[in-house]
Amino acid sequence: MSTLELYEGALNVPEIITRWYAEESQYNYGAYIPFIGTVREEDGIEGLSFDVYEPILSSWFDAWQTKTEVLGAKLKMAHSRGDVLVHESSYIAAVFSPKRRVALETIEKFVEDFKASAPIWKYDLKNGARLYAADRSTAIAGAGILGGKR
Amino acid sequence: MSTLELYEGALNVPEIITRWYAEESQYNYGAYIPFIGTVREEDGIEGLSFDVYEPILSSWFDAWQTKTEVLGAKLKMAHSRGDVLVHESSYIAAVFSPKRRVALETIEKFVEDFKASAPIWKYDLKNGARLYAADRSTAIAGAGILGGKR
Amino acid sequence: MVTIEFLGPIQKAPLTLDAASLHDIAEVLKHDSEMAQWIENCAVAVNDTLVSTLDTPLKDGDKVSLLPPVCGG
Amino acid sequence: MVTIEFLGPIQKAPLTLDAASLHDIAEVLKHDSEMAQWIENCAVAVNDTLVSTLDTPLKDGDKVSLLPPVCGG
Repeated sequence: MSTLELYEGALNVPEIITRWYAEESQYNYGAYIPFIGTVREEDGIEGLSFDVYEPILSSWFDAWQTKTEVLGAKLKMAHSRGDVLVHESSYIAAVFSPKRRVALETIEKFVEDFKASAPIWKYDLKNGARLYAADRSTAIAGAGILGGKR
Repeated sequence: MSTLELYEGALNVPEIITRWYAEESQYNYGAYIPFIGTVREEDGIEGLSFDVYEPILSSWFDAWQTKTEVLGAKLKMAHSRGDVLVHESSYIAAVFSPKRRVALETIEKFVEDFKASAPIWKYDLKNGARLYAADRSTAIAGAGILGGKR
Repeated sequence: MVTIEFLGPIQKAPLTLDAASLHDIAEVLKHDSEMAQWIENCAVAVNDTLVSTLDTPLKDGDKVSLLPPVCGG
Repeated sequence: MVTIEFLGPIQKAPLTLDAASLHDIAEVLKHDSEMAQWIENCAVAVNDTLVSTLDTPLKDGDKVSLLPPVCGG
């Protein structure tokens, strides 16, 4: 069921967003909303780098797909592994839906849960080093049980 | 300031969404969200047709652009005039923003206000006729003053 | 003289008439049977700016536009 | 025997040890100074399913994964 795509390095945004549009063109969706995330130049970074843990990312994505299909809608997602330079794109999430309200609500909830839950780790590429972006990272819901949190 | 594009007939979605992505690629936006509206096959229609009143559409769009620029973001929009057949697209609205929250909130508010306010009239193309979609249309805020409403 | 134009689905040719404010135009259109279905749901623009009151003054050469319910997208 | 793997930025080789539940693993990792900064903020998966309690039983061959704070996109 998955339409989750992982790529080494930066995403080919024109290829992906136009291919997805074409793939769904005959399914009578009224709204298509891709969200495209691009690496910003800030704090002197050369780029970002990503680790992805695919087994849990896939099951997280499939659970979202199941919820979304109940609404008559469909999700697609693409993400980079490894290095992505500034002004290149690393993330695309998209929803197709018969109606606009479901599309607008779904893309927002999906992207927010992605940020909070998807097992992907981000590193700054700076002066030749690859530094974990600890300050921008979020503990997954339920984290900390090994330290006694529940 | 406007980046409002009007076309005769259906939109060339791949051309528009990839050109917009390229146009803004060096401006350090972190999020790009195009919303693409496609004509659904329903109630036996062959397509939709649109009238657009450009002077007021332009000033409505420019007012939105000004509000959006205050947030560091930018809007683009494309719409069809005339006939658009089922499974073709008639509308694209897009936001570019440094951060995702502004992008997600802006695209939702913009698309909803577009539906309520933009001076565009929709007709069903059915059995060779062009029929005003009165039941799906919304009176513009402040309408009715000629009948005594204020 | 001011010109009144009817947008979108209102199938009506433009009118030209003397009017000092939108009150005068409301008065004329109230007696126009073609306009019965539109009077209550049209927005009004003067020279392409939407207005919210009939007290809006008019001057020679102004354009008044009637905008029926919309549905873009 | 169960295997513990450390994902993303946790620079630590996998461990293999005897454990009947996640309680046993918590006990071992508490005494591992390399893990001090991660214990409080890691999520835990057993065989690639996230779990919410240390009472989760383990059997021979299970894989336990530690997931530190994430930031996709």
